[in-house]
Amino acid sequence: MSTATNEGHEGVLDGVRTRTADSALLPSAQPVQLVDPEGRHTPDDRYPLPSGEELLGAYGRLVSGRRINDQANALVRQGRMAVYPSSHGQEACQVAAAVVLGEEDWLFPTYRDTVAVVTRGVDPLEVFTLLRGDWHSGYDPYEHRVATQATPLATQLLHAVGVAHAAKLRGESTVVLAMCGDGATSEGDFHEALNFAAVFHVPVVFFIQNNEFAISVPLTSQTVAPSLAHKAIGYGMPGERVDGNDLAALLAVLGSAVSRARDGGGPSLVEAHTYRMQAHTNADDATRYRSADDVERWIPKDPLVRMRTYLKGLDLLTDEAETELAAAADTIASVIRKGLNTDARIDPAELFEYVYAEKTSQLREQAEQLREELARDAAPADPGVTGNTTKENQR
Amino acid sequence: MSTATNEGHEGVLDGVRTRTADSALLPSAQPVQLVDPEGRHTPDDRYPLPSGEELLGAYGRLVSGRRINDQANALVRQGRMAVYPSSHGQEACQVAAAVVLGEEDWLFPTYRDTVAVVTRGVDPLEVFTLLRGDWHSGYDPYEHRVATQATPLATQLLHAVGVAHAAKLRGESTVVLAMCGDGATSEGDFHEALNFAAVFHVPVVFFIQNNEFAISVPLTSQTVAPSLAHKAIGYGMPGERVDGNDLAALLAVLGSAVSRARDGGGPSLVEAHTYRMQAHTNADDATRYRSADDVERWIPKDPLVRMRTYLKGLDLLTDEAETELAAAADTIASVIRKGLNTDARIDPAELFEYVYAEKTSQLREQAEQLREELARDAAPADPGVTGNTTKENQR
Amino acid sequence: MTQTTEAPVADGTGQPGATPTRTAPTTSTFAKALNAALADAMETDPAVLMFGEDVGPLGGVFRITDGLTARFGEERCFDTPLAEAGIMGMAVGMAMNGMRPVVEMQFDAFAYPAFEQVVSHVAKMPNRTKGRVRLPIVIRIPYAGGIGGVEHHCDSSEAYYAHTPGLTVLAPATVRDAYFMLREAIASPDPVVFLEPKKLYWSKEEVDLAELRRTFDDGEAPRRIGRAVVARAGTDATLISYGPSVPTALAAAAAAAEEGRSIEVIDLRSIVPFDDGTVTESVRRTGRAVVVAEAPGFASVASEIVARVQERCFHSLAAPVLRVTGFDIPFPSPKLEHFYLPSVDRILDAVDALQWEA
Amino acid sequence: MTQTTEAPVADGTGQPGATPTRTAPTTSTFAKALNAALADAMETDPAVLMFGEDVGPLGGVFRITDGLTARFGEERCFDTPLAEAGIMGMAVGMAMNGMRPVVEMQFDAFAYPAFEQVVSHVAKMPNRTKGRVRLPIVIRIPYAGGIGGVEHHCDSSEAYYAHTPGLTVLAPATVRDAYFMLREAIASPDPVVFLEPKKLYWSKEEVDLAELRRTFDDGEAPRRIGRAVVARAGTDATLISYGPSVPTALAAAAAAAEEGRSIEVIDLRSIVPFDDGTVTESVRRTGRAVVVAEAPGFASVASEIVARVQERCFHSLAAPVLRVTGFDIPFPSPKLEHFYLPSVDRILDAVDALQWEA
Ligand SMILES: Cc1ncc(C[n+]2csc(CCOP(=O)(O)OP(=O)(O)O)c2C)c(N)n1
Ligand SMILES: Cc1ncc(C[n+]2csc(CCOP(=O)(O)OP(=O)(O)O)c2C)c(N)n1
Ligand SMILES: [Mg+2]
Ligand SMILES: [Mg+2]
Repeated sequence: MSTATNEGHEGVLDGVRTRTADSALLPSAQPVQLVDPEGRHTPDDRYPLPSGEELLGAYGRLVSGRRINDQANALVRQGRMAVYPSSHGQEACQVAAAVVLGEEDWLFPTYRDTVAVVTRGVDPLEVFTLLRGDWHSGYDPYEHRVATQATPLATQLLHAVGVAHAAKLRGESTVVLAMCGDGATSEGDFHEALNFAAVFHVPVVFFIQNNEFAISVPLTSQTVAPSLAHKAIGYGMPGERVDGNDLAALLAVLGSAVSRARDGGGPSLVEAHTYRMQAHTNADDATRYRSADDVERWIPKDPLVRMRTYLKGLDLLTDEAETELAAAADTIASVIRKGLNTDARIDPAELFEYVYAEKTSQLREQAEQLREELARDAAPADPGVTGNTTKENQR
Repeated sequence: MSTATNEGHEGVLDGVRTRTADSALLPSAQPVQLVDPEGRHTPDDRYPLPSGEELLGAYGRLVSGRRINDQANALVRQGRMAVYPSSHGQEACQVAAAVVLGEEDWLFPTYRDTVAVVTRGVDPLEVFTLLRGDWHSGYDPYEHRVATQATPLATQLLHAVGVAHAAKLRGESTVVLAMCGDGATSEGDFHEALNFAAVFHVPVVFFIQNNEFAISVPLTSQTVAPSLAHKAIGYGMPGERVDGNDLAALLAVLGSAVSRARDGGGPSLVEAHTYRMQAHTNADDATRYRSADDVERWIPKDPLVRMRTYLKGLDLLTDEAETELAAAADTIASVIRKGLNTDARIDPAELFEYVYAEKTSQLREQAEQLREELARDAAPADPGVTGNTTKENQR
Repeated sequence: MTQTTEAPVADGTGQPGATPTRTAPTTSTFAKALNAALADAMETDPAVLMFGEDVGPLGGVFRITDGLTARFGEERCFDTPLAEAGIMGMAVGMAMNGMRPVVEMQFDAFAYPAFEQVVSHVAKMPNRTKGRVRLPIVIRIPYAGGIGGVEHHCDSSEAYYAHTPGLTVLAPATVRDAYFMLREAIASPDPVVFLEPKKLYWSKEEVDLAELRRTFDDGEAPRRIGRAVVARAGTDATLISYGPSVPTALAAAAAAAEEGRSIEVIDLRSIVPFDDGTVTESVRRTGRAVVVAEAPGFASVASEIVARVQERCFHSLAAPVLRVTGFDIPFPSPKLEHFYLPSVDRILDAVDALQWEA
Repeated sequence: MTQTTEAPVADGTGQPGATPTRTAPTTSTFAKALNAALADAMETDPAVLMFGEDVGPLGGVFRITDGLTARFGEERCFDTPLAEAGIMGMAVGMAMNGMRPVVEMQFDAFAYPAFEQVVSHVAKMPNRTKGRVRLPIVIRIPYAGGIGGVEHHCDSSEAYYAHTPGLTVLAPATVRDAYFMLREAIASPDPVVFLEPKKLYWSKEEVDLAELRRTFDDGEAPRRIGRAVVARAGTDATLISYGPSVPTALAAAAAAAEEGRSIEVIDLRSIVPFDDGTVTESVRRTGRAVVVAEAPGFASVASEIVARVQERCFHSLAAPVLRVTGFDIPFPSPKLEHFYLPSVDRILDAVDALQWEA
């Protein structure tokens, strides 16, 4: 098997490990930051600042991303959507995760990563198929190389490894970026995915959005490790930490991890320090487990404000550009709003269509049973009764 | 929740981690060794050499342990036992794991850790109940505080955490030592166990016997980490590496880990570098995946020879003492031999006895069915036919 | 044969001799009854612990553990890291060492990561050790559909557990049973998979929780593990059901009554052990049976019930035992679940198919 | 109705027109047939990969993958780290990205760590994505008892998979079926749980593996997924069985024949999809049926078969459909397993109980 030979690391069998090699895999003492909350460039030797153009482009996505979160929340309040796990406050992570990838690459998002999925190009209405309750997933994963938004935590990280492994075996240059939350790092699948990726030396960037909560459970109950990025060395891959509200740093760090993977450098782990500004979903009551003060402390670190200040300060972001970006965000929001105000037609016959490539005889019988029931319900028993009547009032 | 506050570690939320703290959790560059393969003391600042008395006592266990492995192999060859996963070459690990524990402590062994189990005091014949096929486990785990020998890999590590957690909640000073192999570290349960232990700051020593193989799979296909002990930092616990064929070093390192745990210092991970000298079990054919040369390279590192040379060199081990140890080992071997030469009575009615504390009505019916079948088989249909006759020749 | 036809009020309430000054029954939800059962068990026995994901300060995503951390401290009711095998495996160790852990799997499908621990240890350890190690663990699982939940939040997973020897598998359908059965589960020496029909969490009954507690603590509550109950008496056919499907079965029986058919409804409550007595007695009497359950029908608990009933009541049966179950498809998305779930209509269709003319 | 009563030699061998110079059939074991099926599939389709624990240089603990790494290279047949969820999850990703992974779970009980991946993804991903993502994965599981294996090495786990919509579940019982069914499984667009009865690995048949290959590659092998086969024709009662229990059922039928009873034996081969046609036709004809399977009976595949048969053949049945299954206990230790496993005697007892006087 083509297992990894990690440069700078001798085989463990010899029992000769040097601290130098260790430090190459350990994350930096401080999360990488390139633009501070006041919008000032804070240089870092290892990571050049992305170009103004890049930053401006990504900032535009940030504005739309925030707008998508706001619009989705509004639709939930209006009852047009059942539930929405918002990434409000984490949009820099969302945007960076999508824009560092090329077309041939794959993105593996979670339920919270709608903004990343849309930023990658997936039609937002197709994304909301899930959350409005129409079907489990609404977009074609192959169209933009975006996997379904994973619900069972950390399971998707292994799928990402498999996609990367298949691509590597075929000699393709595909890189896979796989996202998960801080809570998901506790699952066994997280461990197995990182280990498989390292042993098979496949091009996967594991991207943890550490937003300090797993529903109500704070990071301190999730781990007592120095950082989540410190887990990487246990798999023989480098770990890095980044300010998760700093779009510039995220683009630099994730971009470099993607390049490394593409160049045959193998997998790596990136932990972004960010914060879940809203409740887990609208169904959650965050006041039960954290104070308003906790949340407020993060307001000044907002990723949009910071990048805007920086870009404005350098005159990279003009007033007209801002107006344009706002208009673009408005357009997305209105497309979403309109799309969700019309009910999609859902055919119950589809329930049986995709379970197997070809329906089993059992499913043919069951589909037929449902078809008959619906036909009977549709045929009014007496002229006055139509539609979704119950059997009782039919007879 | 009483989550751990790891001394020398600030909360990760502040994003302030120092390299000093990291190095406290990382293992030493070389595995700890106190007596080298030539039987010479190789001092280590951090770990004082155990006393001559301690070493001598443990050496005696080593001699018996080797003998148990040999005897079990012989019994398998003779068909008295179905299968035996030998710890030949790993006896120093086995003995150390058992003797560093106090009576109030718990040991969690695997299928390979028979010698550790017996060293802890469990009747060898009760241990072999499993391998001779009589019942799944033959000893009372509460008698010597030794859990059943675990087969599903890494699952037992979580049980160990639970036992320690319960003890801690009751304010008891119990320490739990949980064993696993190098292969088992790849399982999700390994990850979850270490994390739970660290977060709940419970007194568990995780002890990996890295014998370089998981059946046929070498360590290099299992991980590309600098060492298995490097996984510890990802959970915020210290990791240590030790020469797994050096009884003195094992006693020192495991002893210190146990003390640390008992003193409220929380869990730690110890990796012992050793080698599986024989096939996985007698059913395995090791020539398919490793050469005789590979194995031979480890012969000079034999844990018995080394400790014997050391003790002899210091006149701690006299010829009489050696004779006595050999006699003691003979006694154990003969007890085992004799015990396995008589078939234990196994009552099939027991199949239904322990599934629930009280048999369900379903199990009562099924037990009755079997009882009737056996009664009928036992009652000869015609005077000439007795015993285990089939229905066909009964009628 | 086990006959358990206790009247709904027979749990020590309304008995002669009860103190006349007792406060009138109040209303409780299913969720509140579970919460009270946990609190009462924790108060009664210091070995009872509650842990899982978000069960601490939040009180669980369904609030079943609401207030327990505040009341009993964070050592008795606490959040764990997010890992279900971890939760289950730690529970095994705790139970080995004198505790009676109650764990919550946040949703049915999120119990699957713990499957190896459940099947290979929770279910087998007592047998493995010839009863020396007992594992008094309760695995609480908010389960099944009918709440418009998205994928992975609505699985009916009882068959996986019911097929695994060593587990007790319970599914209450009433507020009163929710209380008594959870208490009984926690008191059981065996591991119990306790299935809480999510859609019933907000259902209400007139019950006085304090009175239920007294009844249980005084040992006056009839045993429910292994005991089905006739939830509605009838003579023409028997509906056999449990958990989330019981209210649907009762509604179907009520609808059938309007058409002049007298349908008996059995609420199994206990899937394992199974109460053959109550079921067999009823079907032998009515001669017709339909099993109603939400899980996909193939190789399910419903299949087992059909198999047992026809084995034991063959000569009393006027028609085959039919099933109304979920289809053999993954649980549908919220807007489609009503096509999937057993409905009153579908049950009445099945009853109609019981060859009444034959 | 699907009728599949092909004679045992009907797979293109011994047909008129076959080249007379063909070499005579040779003997092959079940294990060797599986090995050949893997090799032939890998040769035919470069997307077919084989991975798992010890399947590389060792060739698997049962040697089913013997020689594959040497022949196809370590990129096509390889060892993974020791983690079953990892193996399964990686297989999902590989299948998403154009591969046809075949994975080996070393023993039945060691597939449980992968349960979440199997139930929540392998089984559901195609439905989740409306068929856009198909997962042509084969999960090979050496399974069931009869080999004197210790705990965790003998579970009959088919019910867990058969109850999970989206999975195809197969269990061959003959050398010929082992070959054809594994080829068919690998070629299937759907995920297949492929159960290999361990105790049959060393069973032998006269077959020419090269000929089987030609037959399969030429598309001449009749489809086996969803098709049961009448393994022995009879008129008085039907034994319905699959996998490891088929030889036992056949032995029982042979013994019964000596007593003058003509017993039909159905080898299901495919548990999901289920061949209602073949089973129903037989039982309607014989009027009596016994289901034989090794797994604990409660909520099992055997329960399902009983339920289906009585639903579909009610008026043809002279007696209830009976089951001979494992007891509802954990699989016993080696010296006790023969008390647990369905035996010829136990099957004959069940046949005797089919109310022949009534
Ligand atoms: C295996 C599994 N267990 C439990 C859940 C229920 N659950 C959904 S989200 C969540 C918290 C996840 O936290 P984190 O990984 O930090 O991601 P975040 O929601 O903060 O983005 C939980 C427990 C799940 N989806 N999957
Ligand atoms: C969950 C699980 N998967 C697979 C196996 C089969 N198996 C038994 S031992 C073994 C190798 C274990 O290697 P390691 O952990 O290094 O321990 P060692 O045998 O070397 O002591 C395997 C794969 C198992 N017992 N449990
Ligand atoms: Mg989080
Ligand atoms: Mg090993």
